[in-house]
Amino acid sequence: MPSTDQLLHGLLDIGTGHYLALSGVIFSLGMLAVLMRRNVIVMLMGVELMLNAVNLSFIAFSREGGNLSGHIMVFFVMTIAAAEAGVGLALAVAIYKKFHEVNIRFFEHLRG
Amino acid sequence: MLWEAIGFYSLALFLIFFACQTLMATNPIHSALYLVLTMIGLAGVFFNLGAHFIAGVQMIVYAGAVMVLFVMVLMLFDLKAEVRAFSRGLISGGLKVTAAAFLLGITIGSIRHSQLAAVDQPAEALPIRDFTRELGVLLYTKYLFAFEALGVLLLVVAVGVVAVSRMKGGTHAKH
Amino acid sequence: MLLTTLIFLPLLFAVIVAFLPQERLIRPVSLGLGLLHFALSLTLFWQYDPSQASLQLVHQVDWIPTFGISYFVGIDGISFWLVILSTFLTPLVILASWTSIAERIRSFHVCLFLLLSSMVGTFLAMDAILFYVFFEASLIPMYFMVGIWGGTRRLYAAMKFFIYTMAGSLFMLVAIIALMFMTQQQLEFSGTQVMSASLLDFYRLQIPFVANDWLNTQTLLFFAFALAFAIKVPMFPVHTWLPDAHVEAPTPGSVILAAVMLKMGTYGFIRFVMPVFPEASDHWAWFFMLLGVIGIIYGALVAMVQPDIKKLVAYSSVSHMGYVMIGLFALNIYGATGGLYQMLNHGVSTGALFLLVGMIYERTHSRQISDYGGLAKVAPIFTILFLIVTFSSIAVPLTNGFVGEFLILLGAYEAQPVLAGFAVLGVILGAVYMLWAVKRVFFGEPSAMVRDHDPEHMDLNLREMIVMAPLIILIFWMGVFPSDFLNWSKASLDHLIQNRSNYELNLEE
Amino acid sequence: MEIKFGLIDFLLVAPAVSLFLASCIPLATKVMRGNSEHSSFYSVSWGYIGVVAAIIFTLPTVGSVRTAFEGALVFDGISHFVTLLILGVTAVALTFLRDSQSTNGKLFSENVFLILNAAVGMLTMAWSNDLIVVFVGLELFSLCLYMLIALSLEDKLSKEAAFKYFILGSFASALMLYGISFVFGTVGTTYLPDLLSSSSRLVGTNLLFSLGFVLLLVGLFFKISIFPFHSWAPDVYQGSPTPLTSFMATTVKAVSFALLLRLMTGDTFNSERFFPFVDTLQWITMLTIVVGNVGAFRQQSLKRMLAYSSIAHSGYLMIGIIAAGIQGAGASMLGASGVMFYVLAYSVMTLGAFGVLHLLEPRPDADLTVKDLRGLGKSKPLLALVMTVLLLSLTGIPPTIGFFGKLFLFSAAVKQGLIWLTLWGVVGSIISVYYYLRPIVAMYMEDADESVTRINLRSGSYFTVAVMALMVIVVGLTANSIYDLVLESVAKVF
Amino acid sequence: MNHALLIFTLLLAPLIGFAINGLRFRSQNYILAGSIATGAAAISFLCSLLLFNQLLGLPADERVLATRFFDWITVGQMKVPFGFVVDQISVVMILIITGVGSLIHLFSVGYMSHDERPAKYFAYLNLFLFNMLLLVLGDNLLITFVGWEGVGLCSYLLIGFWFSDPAKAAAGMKAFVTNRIGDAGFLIGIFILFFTFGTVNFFDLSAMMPDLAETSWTAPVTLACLFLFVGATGKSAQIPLYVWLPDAMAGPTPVSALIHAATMVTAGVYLFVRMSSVLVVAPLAMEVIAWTGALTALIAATIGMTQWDIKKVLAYSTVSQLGYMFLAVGVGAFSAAQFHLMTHAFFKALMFLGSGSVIHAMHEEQDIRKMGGLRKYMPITYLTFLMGWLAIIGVPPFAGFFSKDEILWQAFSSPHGGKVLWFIGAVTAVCTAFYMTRLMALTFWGKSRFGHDVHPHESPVSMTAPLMILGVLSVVGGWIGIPHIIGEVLPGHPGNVFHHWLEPVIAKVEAGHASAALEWTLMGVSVLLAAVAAWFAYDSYVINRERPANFAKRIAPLYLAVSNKYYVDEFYFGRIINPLVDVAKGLWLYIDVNVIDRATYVAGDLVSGLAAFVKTIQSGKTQSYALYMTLGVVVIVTIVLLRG
Repeated sequence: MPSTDQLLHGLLDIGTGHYLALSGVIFSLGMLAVLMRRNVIVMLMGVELMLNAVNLSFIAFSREGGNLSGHIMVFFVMTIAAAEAGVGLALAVAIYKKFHEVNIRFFEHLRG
Repeated sequence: MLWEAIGFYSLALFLIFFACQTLMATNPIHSALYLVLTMIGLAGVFFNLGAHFIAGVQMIVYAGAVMVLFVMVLMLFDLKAEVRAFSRGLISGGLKVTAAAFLLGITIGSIRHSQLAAVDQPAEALPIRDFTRELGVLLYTKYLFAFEALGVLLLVVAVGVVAVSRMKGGTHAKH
Repeated sequence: MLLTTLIFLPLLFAVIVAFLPQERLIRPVSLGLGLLHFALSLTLFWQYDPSQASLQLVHQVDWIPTFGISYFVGIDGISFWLVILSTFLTPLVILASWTSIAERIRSFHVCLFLLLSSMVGTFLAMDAILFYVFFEASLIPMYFMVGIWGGTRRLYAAMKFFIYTMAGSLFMLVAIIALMFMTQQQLEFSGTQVMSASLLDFYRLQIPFVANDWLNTQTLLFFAFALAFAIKVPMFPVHTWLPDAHVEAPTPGSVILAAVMLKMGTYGFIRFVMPVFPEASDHWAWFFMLLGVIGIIYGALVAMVQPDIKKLVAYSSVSHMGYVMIGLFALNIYGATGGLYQMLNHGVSTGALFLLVGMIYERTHSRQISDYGGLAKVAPIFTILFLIVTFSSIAVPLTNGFVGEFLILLGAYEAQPVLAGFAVLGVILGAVYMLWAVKRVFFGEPSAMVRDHDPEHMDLNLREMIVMAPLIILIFWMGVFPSDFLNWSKASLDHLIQNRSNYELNLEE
Repeated sequence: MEIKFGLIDFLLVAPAVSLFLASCIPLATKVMRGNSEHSSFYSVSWGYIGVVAAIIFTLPTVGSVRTAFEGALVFDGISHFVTLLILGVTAVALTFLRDSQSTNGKLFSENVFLILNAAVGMLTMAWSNDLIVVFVGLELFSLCLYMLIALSLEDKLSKEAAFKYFILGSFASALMLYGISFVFGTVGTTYLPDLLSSSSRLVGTNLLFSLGFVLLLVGLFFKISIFPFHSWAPDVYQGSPTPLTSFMATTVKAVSFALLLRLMTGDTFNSERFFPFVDTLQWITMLTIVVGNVGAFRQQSLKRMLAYSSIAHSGYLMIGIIAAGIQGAGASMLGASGVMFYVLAYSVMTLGAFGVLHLLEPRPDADLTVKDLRGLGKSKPLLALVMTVLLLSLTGIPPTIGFFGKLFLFSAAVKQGLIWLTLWGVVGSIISVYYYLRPIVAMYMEDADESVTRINLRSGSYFTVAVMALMVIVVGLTANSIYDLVLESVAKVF
Repeated sequence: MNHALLIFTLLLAPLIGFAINGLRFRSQNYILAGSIATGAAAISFLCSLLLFNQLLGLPADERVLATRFFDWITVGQMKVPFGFVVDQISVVMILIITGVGSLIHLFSVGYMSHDERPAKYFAYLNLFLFNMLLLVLGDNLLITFVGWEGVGLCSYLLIGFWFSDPAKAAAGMKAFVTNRIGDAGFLIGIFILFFTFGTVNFFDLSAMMPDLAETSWTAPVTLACLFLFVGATGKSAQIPLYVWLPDAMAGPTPVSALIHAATMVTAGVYLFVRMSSVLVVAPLAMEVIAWTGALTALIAATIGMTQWDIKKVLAYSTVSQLGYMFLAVGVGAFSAAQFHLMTHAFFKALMFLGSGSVIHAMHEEQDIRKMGGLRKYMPITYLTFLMGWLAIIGVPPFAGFFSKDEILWQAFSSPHGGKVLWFIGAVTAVCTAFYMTRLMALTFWGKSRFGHDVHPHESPVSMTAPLMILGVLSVVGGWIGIPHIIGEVLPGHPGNVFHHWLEPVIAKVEAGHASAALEWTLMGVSVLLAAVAAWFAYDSYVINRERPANFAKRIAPLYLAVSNKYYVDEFYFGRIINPLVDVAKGLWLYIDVNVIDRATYVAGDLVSGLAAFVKTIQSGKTQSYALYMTLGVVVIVTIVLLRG
């Protein structure tokens, strides 16, 4: 059983772990957005949120390890995330044109 | 130490709050705006972590370009606040939340119990290094091909997105 | 090379038939090609030396050397007659299907030649994987034969046939692979070879065996093989695909299926199971004999009450193949010889029965026994031939059936007297169901259906008599001079039985 | 700053470059012609030229092991094999694309552009020796595929499929990326050889690494549709235009399995701490086989049936992956070469089968059912024969390539003692007999409605599927030569 | 002439006859067909005579003419040649078979003159001869078995010769199947002997028999003999397998004469005479045989007393007489059995042919209640039938007297026999005398009871000639086996020629020690009883014609039981065959369809059900899919992290 002092110290001494935890929380929230929101655009935002969380994790690790690969990765991820957003929105536009609907529950024709 | 802690926690709270708002807001436009705020917050965190270049890119690409895109599309759809913004079903909803929470718990647990990558040099030495320059060198040497591929990707996305958006419809559409 | 030619020539035939310009040429050309192939197979009588127990006329070419898989064919006394049987029946079947197969003639003959190739290949392959390839490949043409030219429930029957057989053989494939790796562990090879799928090498394996334990290597592998072959044979209780397949198959299909394809199962037992797993075969022989006896009695009883004559013959196959199984698992020379002989007998007599049933079906379009009656009056030649075949089927002495059944029961008695006692009941029941059917179909006053048909055309025509003639001759020849046939297999069988625990098959010098 | 690469590195990546350049030409032409589509033959010809050029650039390097760009890319046996496979499949897919009603429209040059660039992405992933490059390649081809699906002339289902695929794919990418971040964070590098060399040490001690590694694999499992990450596959395969289905069902799996194999080259699985994961892998493999086969069991839609069956085939391939992952030297080589060979076999069979389907589709929105094949044996005997051969090969009946593929896979598994898993593979195969035979039944044994007969078969695709069927048998019979090549190429990696 | 060639010709002649007639089976030329067949039989008879002559020329101990044509089955120790042997036993048999056979062939020419398919008939008849010759000439059990089954087959074909009548076809089938049951036992007998002694050759077996008799029921020889006896009960119509023989009367009458009286049904007796040296090692088996024989004799005789069908009476009589023979075998009186076999062949063939002649004359009428007084119309038939009658009821000096009396005496005196066996035999003799006299009375004596449209007439010469020959044989046939005590008092002291002839080849059973006086007494008693019974029957059926009916009424239950053959057929059908058919149907419908196929379907349904489930979870909902993925990750990660 850690003492109150230790606990406090752990809370206050901000290390990579804290950032990772933060990234984990954001990742989970993004995941929940994908899992629970019905609006496809918001789902897309969830994905973006997840990718951002990942970026945070990369940067944190990168700082911890003094390694630049993490930054490269983040750079790539950002670009790709942007591209993904573009594609996602284009698809959203495309389906909106066909279905006049952006609620994911309307796209359940393929099943079984 | 205390100041660092205060900075971190305030940023963290900011981030988590707006991430939650993104998730919870029933109006997609609101969601998008909360997302912008989250991303700006994240840029702050990046800055805090010494990744200044990345923080800048984050501001420009995400908070700028991507979010504009989102908002524009949303405007295009002309959506109002949704009545059924969330998937229904107690069991599946509970399952989803539990699963996400569980994953989070496991992740944090593993973080607490894990050794991170061996530290070559002290963390304090890091900010001195010229990240941006090293990043550029790496991009144009080791990751040159990946970088070019990224360029292809962007071109592809550009072409593809235009094509997809231009689609009028299937064979039944008039030519 | 002769064996290779025998295997692959039918493929060439299939191509020839597929590209024949005129449809009316297909039948005569196929018949000619079939006869040519049969004639070629007869040269085996000159090429094969029956005094040697060795593997002869071997042709071996590396195929997948990494796994030690080779194209390896050879012939010995065990496969000798089965090959001849396959090549012998094919022209007969072509002739028999002259009028009964009316549509898609070209595809039919192509199927037939593909089937011939895979059957001959199965019996000649001495490499386990090669064997498996032919064993499985034979399913496809037969599947089409049942499915396309079959009766009303042909789809069901074809599917059942395919899935049943495939289900068994896939487990065998896993077992074969396991054996291949066992050769890698146990045997030394020359050159770069590290393992082998050759049967000759499988024979040399010492597979760990524990008598009173289920989960030991040899027992498991043994059962993997046994399941595949038992389904093919088919043994009780995995026999139910057979009646359906037989009933729905067109006559040529039934004939080939009964006469040759069922033999693949029993052949597998004698070629693989008994010599490769000697201890397990010894230990479980009683079990397979028991199943065989159940099959004999069960098949006979169920055959007895069948309303459909083709189904009756099909169940009689279950019964007869039960004899073969108890013969083989008697694991002595009488049983083995009898088993092998009974395979041929069953091929000849059940094949003939199916042909006859097909011939009459072609006229009346009924297979219900109750529709018949008094056929002897309008179709005497048919009746006589049917009776002869019936006597062969119920093993009346001086027909082929007797020699086989006698030797099998003799062997079985030596191994398991009590089971043999029960097996003998099959002799009685066999007579009951066949003769009862004969009585209902042929005797009595002609039934309404029989009377409805033109008596001029009820009896067999010349073509059909030509089809039957060789079979009838064989029935008596094999019954009176069995030595003419057994001498070709004697050396190999003796060798197998005497050295089963450490069986080795040498190549011909 | 020292530049550690030279012209040779550019020559090595020339296949990708040539594909990219070739892909741009039709599009550029289109732009210059005032946004009007040139003839489809023109577009597709540039595609062929790109593919041929890529093959020409690849062939000289075959047989050697090189790295490029300071080790970020690797050109070894696996890469070469997959490269050639992808290029071949791309050529075939181009043919299908041109002949298909659902892709050959006003946006055909975009289609060609995207599919060629998807191939570029796959090549990138196939060559990658660094997780960063892996991710870029993966996203490149994924994004191309999302858009290609959406570009279908079919109205609704293709859009739905594209969007589903997109959402789930992004979700999986994010998970994978998260995993990569953990792996990176614990190992300190994204360079695969370094990563793998320390992985067996780390899985024993470092939870975060295990978590990351698992998430990384999950990302790949999604691509190869392993249970429970398979659900997208039937929906997306069904909704996509058939030529595209054939393309993505084969190439995506090929590169993903290649990467999986790369991840297996370390001795990660030999760490005792990872045994539960190996067990879990076996379970999900078993479930994949079962779900794939069982799901296909009652499908009426042929595409959907093939989609489920492709899930099952992924399961069979996973057997090989596991066999490659556990224990050392010779044995895992069998597994790896088994996987490679089966990938080839699977690609040929699947391409052919989808190709036949797309030939038969009368309209872009046609969803062929088993019933639609009725009477094909009479009306189109050659096509029916082709389909039969392909289906039998998928079933694994000798002497087709499908059989030998399974033989090699099962051999590797048995060698590694994965008997239980092998038996599940067998059970799956038995179930598969039923649904693979149903189309054959329909073609030969049931009578036609009139529908199928009116289709005019496009000669290019017709010829191609016939070649596929021929390959199924010829490559099957000469399996040893191909297998030896595969074994040789794998031997240098394992 | 070389004996091998003779044996060859002997066997081949009927086979060729069969082949010729078989190939021209459609021919209706009964004279040609009959000539060929009869000629073949006659050639065989000639050969038999020549062989007999050759045997006579050999010393008593070496009277064996053996030959081997070719090896039939040669597997392991089992070496079975087509080997034939003519010795004292088989020569008697072949003489009977070919001799009586020739006569019956001759008789058939006339009898079958109106039939549609005479060629087929004669072909079958020749085939039967061939098989019967195989049976008796074979030098080993297996060749005998070949003939054994072969004759059964011919019996099947001939019984069902008029197959249009379902009952006749059924009778043929019944005969074959019943025989098969016996054959199955026969086979097991062969197996036991083979695996005990390593041979199936009769002579080798005899040579290898142990000196001491076996005392255990499960000892190999005893067991083998019992199983062989099962075979014999089938072929020779003993309890419990006798039921086919009465039904076998469905065949043409000459067939009944040849197969079901003279030759085939005696095969069992022949077998045990042939194997006497084996049988004596198994006294327990002998006991079983003796009792079975005695009981069969009695029961068949009682049934015979109540039958109205002329052929059925003769059939039961045959069963009864066969019982005598087995009684003889069982008490070790092998030569007596063989002797009775021969005399029975003469008089029973005679009676059957006679009945055939009657039936022929009566236009296929077989019911003796519709006959009577035929003496006037058919004098030759009557006279010859009379001879047979006298012979069978054992009136001295007719053939039956000598043979039957010897059996009775042996049954009484042999160490294997006893008073009870003798008593049963004697009662049977009484019954025999009764029903045979009854038959005579109803058929030939008294007033005619047939309709006016029936005009009985004497049969042609081709039919009466055989009758006459057999009639003579029925009288003199017994003179070669005159018992010792009678021979002593006769002029010239004729010895028991038959016994001496067989003596070298049959096992010697210790003779009973009883005084000649006792033998005389017993002989007298049995003759007297027979005479009384005969008179009583005559009285009942010719003079006091109401008495039988009244008597039958008085013992109605018993009478009903007897006249319905003790309901044995009903028992067999109701308790064995029908239940078996029901069981078979049950097996088919329940095991095959409901268990095995059901199991297959259940497997299919299982997959199908799973498929439905997979389709359900494949709901099309993107977020569900994402959830599956998440759950998958959670589960895998949990396992890896928590268990690892």
